[in-house]
Amino acid sequence: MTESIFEEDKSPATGQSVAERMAAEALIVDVDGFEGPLDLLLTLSRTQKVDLRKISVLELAKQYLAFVEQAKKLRLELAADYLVMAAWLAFLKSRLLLPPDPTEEGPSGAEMAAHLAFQLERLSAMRDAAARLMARDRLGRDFFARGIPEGVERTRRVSYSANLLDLMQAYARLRTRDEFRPFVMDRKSVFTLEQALERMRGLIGFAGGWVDISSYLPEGWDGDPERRRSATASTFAASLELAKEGKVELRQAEHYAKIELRKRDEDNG
Amino acid sequence: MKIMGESIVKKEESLFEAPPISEQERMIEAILFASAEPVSIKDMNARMPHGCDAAEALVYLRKRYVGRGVDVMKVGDAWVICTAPDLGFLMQRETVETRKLSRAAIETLAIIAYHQPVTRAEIEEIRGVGVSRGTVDQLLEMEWIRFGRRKMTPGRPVTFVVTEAFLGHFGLETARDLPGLKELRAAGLLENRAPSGSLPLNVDKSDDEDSVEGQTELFED
Amino acid sequence: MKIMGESIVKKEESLFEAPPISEQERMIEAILFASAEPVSIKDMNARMPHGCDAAEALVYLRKRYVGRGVDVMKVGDAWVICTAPDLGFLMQRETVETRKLSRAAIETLAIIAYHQPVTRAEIEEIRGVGVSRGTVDQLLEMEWIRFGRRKMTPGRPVTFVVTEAFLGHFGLETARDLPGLKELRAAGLLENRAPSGSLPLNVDKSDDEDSVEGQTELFED
Repeated sequence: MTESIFEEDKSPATGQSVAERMAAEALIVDVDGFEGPLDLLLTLSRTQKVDLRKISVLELAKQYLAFVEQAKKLRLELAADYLVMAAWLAFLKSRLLLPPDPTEEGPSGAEMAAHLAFQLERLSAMRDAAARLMARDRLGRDFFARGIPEGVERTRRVSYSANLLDLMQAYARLRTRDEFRPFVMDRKSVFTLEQALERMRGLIGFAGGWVDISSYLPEGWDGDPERRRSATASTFAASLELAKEGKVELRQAEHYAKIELRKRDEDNG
Repeated sequence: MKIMGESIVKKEESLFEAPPISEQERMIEAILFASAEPVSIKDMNARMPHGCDAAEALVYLRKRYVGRGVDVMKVGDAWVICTAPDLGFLMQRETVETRKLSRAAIETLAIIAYHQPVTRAEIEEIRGVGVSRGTVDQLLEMEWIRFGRRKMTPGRPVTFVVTEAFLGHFGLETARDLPGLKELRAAGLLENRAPSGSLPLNVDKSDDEDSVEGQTELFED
Repeated sequence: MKIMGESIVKKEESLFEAPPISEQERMIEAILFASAEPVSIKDMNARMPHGCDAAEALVYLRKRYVGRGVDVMKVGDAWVICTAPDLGFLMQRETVETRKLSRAAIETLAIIAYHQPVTRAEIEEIRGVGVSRGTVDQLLEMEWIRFGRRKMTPGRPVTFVVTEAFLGHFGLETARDLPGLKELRAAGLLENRAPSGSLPLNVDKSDDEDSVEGQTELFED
């Protein structure tokens, strides 16, 4: 295909002939078919029909530049990388043709040519390798895996571990927990101030003289010491509250003596 | 028609000679191996070159696999290669995973170790929460605890004690070697933070209301 | 103590004698038949009873299956049974239509296989064109390539290597068995020579400009 393009090149068409347009289309197709400039160079190099190691890079550069010329003549848009390659090859061509300039830096033309030849050979070799690889007997095409695989059933056995430190820490945690246990009222043993107030408001009206406030303790709250303490405390607090309200009077003969309460009459006030 | 058909088959047989039976055996071996489903004799024949006799080849193949790691077995009308029944255990793989004991389990264990013999109710009293059956079962299964004597209290509740295996695991000669509270504190093992989740005591005291005065006896030194 | 420990080990060995090698051969036969994927010697040993030697049993099993309808094949460090390649024609029905790989994908795959570990920039250098993301993604998705170690060059670019699945698909034991590898290496075509005079390639070299001598390390024996 590529060679046909160069056939056209040798007899440049005049005017917009059908043949020319067809050639142009062929060229588009061909460029599309190449995987970049290196691929195109590799294809062009095949026209030399020589071992890639003995390839004439100069000849190849000429061919490539001619190809690009032809494309330009046909007003074909070539991808930028093809043009960059063309510029590079033109540079290489000049280096190969001119005697080496000792002041010039960088690799010589011969070195550059050798590297290009190496790259072409390597690409070609990888192509061949790929073809050989794909031609191998392949799983699912030439040989086949087990059709009814049996999965391995996994069972998990858990082994638990603990060390002495874990054990002691756990115990320490338990034993010290009560020390830090947030205070929680045990409602069963609590006689609240509200309850005491309510009870005493109902009772004070009946008493005339001084009465020991302990006699105001609710029934069933004087047995159990815990309950008795709670009832006593709330009854005392309720008495103070009532005294503050001016409803009762309180008195105590001496320290630790019984506290007595009397209804405060408006007349007495 | 039928007679004619048969004669055609005969003619074909002579034209396309069937592969040797050893080749046919290879073929059905490959077919049975690779098929995703059991394969009938008819299907095998349909897939093999003309003139093959899958049924005959199968006789050879089955003989070859007698006593092997896999069996050629018949499933309905079809044939399949599968693992020899005695090797089923190879298709199972046990993985052992080591995990830390749960907090409930380690606490229960600690209480048993420090207070043995101890009843379930006593454990719950100390932990402040119920002890699940699973936790106790787990410790019993691990052989770190066992049943002790029944308590001579109403209901005669069972007690738990730690085992020799427990002592061995924790490197103790006796449970008495466990450090006391004071030592734990000295060793900085007492956390000075109030642990969370210790609010209401929801303890099932049904089976043992006994007071647990004995519980600190270990620490009195 | 140490002497005691050793004597215990000895005792254990005699207590749990490994099954005879013929039994071990049956076991690996069952294990390999049951698996569509290669199984490593290590996995086999892990599944077999204590004291078994899967590697030794495998020698026998391989002999047994020479010339049969199925082959015992080595893929990387693992083993798998597959049908003999000459019997592929019988299995048309099982053939799974594999997605046709593009030329770019095939070449990229070959370059990775022969040059591994290889960076994207190196692949582009060899092909002379950029490698599209789609190509790499497709090969990754097929699990024929995977990421290898990062190169110890500036930018620490990622590398690609072929997988065991790749080896298995192409019936290769190791990447060393790639066709023509020795010849390519001898011809110096697997070296990544520093590009002199920088041939202009439309390649994104941002991530790795360096020549990398290490690429053939996998194949050095």
